[in-house]
Amino acid sequence: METLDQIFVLAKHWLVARVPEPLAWLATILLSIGPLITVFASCFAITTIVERKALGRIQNRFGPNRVGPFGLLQPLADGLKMLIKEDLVPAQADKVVHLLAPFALVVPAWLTFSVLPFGRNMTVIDLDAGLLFFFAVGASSELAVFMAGWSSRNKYALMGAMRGIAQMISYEVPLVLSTVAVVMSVGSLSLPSIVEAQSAYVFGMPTWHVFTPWGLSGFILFLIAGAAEANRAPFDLPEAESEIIAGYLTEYSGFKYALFFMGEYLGLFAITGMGITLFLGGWTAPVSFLATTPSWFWFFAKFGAIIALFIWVRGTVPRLRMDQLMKFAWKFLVPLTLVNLVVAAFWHFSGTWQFPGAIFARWLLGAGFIGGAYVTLGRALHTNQFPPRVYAYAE
Amino acid sequence: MTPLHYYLIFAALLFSVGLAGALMRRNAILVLIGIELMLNAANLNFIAFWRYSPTANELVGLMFVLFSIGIAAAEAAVGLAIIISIYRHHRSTQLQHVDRLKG
Amino acid sequence: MRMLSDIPIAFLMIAAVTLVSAVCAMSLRNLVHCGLCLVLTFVGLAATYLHLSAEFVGFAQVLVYVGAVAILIVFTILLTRNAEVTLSPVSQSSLVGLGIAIAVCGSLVLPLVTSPSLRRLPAQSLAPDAQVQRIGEKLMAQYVIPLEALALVLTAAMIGAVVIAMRDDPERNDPSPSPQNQKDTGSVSNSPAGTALNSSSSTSSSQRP
Amino acid sequence: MLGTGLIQGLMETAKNFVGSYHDEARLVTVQYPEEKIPAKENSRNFPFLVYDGEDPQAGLRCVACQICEKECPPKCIYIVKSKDKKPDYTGKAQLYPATFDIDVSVCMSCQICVEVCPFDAIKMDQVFELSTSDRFATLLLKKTTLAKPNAYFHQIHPTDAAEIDGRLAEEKRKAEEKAKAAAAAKAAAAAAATTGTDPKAPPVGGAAKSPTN
Repeated sequence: METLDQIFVLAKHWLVARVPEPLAWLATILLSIGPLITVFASCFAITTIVERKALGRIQNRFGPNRVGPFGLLQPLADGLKMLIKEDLVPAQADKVVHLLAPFALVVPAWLTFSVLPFGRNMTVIDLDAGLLFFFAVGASSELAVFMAGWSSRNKYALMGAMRGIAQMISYEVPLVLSTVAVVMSVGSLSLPSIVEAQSAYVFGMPTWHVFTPWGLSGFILFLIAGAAEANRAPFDLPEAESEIIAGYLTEYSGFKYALFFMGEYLGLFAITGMGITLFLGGWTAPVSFLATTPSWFWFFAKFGAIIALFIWVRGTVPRLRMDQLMKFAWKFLVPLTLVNLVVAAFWHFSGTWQFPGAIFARWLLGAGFIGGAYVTLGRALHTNQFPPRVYAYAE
Repeated sequence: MTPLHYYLIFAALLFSVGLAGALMRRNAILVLIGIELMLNAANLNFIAFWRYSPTANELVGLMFVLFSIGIAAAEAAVGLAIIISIYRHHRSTQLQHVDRLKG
Repeated sequence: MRMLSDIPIAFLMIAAVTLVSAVCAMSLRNLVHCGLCLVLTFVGLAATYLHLSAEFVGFAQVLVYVGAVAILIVFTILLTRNAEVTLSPVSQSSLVGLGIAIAVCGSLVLPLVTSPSLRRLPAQSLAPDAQVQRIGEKLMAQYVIPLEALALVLTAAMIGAVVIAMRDDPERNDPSPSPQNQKDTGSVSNSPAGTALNSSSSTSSSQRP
Repeated sequence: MLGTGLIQGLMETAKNFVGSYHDEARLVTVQYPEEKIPAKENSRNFPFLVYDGEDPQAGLRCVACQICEKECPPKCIYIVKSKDKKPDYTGKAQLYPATFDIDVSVCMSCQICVEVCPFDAIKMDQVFELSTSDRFATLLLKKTTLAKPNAYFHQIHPTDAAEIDGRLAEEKRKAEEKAKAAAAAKAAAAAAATTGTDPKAPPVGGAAKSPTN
């Protein structure tokens, strides 16, 4: 079983041994980047088709089933179409910045994958400050959005870029704060050590962070803020078709549009990967007797589950208006993540309670505190709504 | 290992580019960009000296740079806010226009 | 002659890229291009920090500067309608500035190159372990007072920036339009996004002659 | 409380998603080229000419009266009368169109030609798959392609077809009756001429009740 778990690591070492000595360092780099790019590019292709079929099924229709059996070759067709389509650049556009914008979005998106632990010692770069690297690289996507919006010299593009940046900045705060709770309880920024901290089993049950009160709410907050960061589902206002054509993507077509499209999905994959590593125990198996099964399998199983959740939410929740978006971030998510931090601190320091019902007492207190904050903040979110409408002439 | 004075020369050059920009350009935002460059050049010096100092484990230089980055961010935010309010009042960010008005 | 592997290629490349983009940030005509070159400079500096094995500072630099300060600068460029204003050529008085800058540069670089002391300093071969754990402990133990002071400064700066840049709504607080607003011919619309909107649409250069 | 609405929504879409797999009734899509929805009876696309009997050209009901050509708003019908005549369903010799073209790219299927046609010769068809590769040639439907049997007419517009057939049959019967009466009157007159050979003898009341005009 051990070899199956380490199959990729052994394969890589075997291949690197084949390469003549002076080029060995190049081989190791390529052999870790190559599979990463192929795996996540195919994940991108699979997710596009799975998403369209699932959304179809949610809306009582089939979803693409023309290209290939059951429509499985649809991503190939989309990719080909994107390559063949004419790449229009508006005359007034700032050519250089217009060209650089998609690469400024895709390159950081790829960089964020280099830190995620996909399996037991299957992390491309085991950075000591891995989490900080993830957010540092993630923060540069706002710049790419601005470059795209401003350089296409189009009012809708600029409006979309402004909205996109405002949304990304205001949702980055809860995203980072919800991870601070994990860093506080684990005590390290390095992602493999965070996964290590969650790999113990207490009579069969894994000690994932999601099974603690602050972990559960932190995970939900992380996914919500992550969805907003990746312009997904209810927060896809910046490139909402019905609102402002395609926001900052208005003046892009052909390959550059495909790059943007891929950049967004890669952002979503990065957020999902980070959510799994921080809260769902990375590559650890859900039950103790399954611990011998390959670790990377569990990473991608959880990965599929969370992507399904994102697709499910996308099929259900209508798009948020700009002011609702901002109010939700600053008046609800940020205070709730701060409360979450407090509960994480309480959980950490109450770890030494020894009396019999300690675990339930801690759980009760933690969950009660977060639940109370959730309800009051939720109610506060809706108090200054519009006054109840009075119909003068209604009987 | 690259000797220390390579970094110092690089920081000095960066500092003088920032200083030249701040002195030569008329636009308030460019002056602020120049100041940012000077600040970063100073940070680079700190890290270079920290890296080559015998007592590197004290992390003194590193700490200084962390605080300096924090302060620089605050300074940039306030500086840009001032520029916006100057613009709103004087309708232009050209520095020579600003000092002529008594406002 | 110095051996090929002795010349620090990586460092020279990073330094070259950073310096070129710094000069561009200072000299380009289109202000938004200046902002983007500034971002490249920040990334180059972060690469230098990584080269100096100060990982934490390198990532903090990218997060703070590329993630936040650059966006602030670019937003300010848009809000003050400088997006498509082509800047004036170098005037006479600024050559004096250049002179001063060159003098300062000379005064910095000359002692560096000539002073014998630097060459004697033995290069610290092994990288000091700037573990995040140790940085955290030091921040919380030895530098806790500066940390709290920094927190206060950041909060004050945030509130200050908002207060300075906040637009005082003439309709809301004092119904009588203040003199400053009457003088305005094209009254700038309220929301910053609106201003940015006008900036991209208004082709006129800055209203001053 | 905040979030309960979201949960209900998620449950609803989950029910849809799971339901779509086990009972097919939920899925409303018709896979167009393979399955087709039967056209509604009153749906119409472009006109076609109805003919009775087997021979499309001989049985054409159209008598080239050109009313539809004049009435057609976008002027997409083009008729050239024939020189000779052919008997129509009542046996009366009528003209027939030598050429009868409808430019389908111009026709807006407004059905005015059907309303004004006194002979129920032109009806609206339900065929909509008329896309062609070239722009002009095949979009001008000739008389040969336009002519379709009455049986087809029954198939697509059953009620109209039945009502029209009833009317035509009834007219045909009346016409035959009139023809029979005329033939009988002619036979009686011929008989009277052969018996008395006196030109003045008025026809005896025994003639059939021939209509006055």
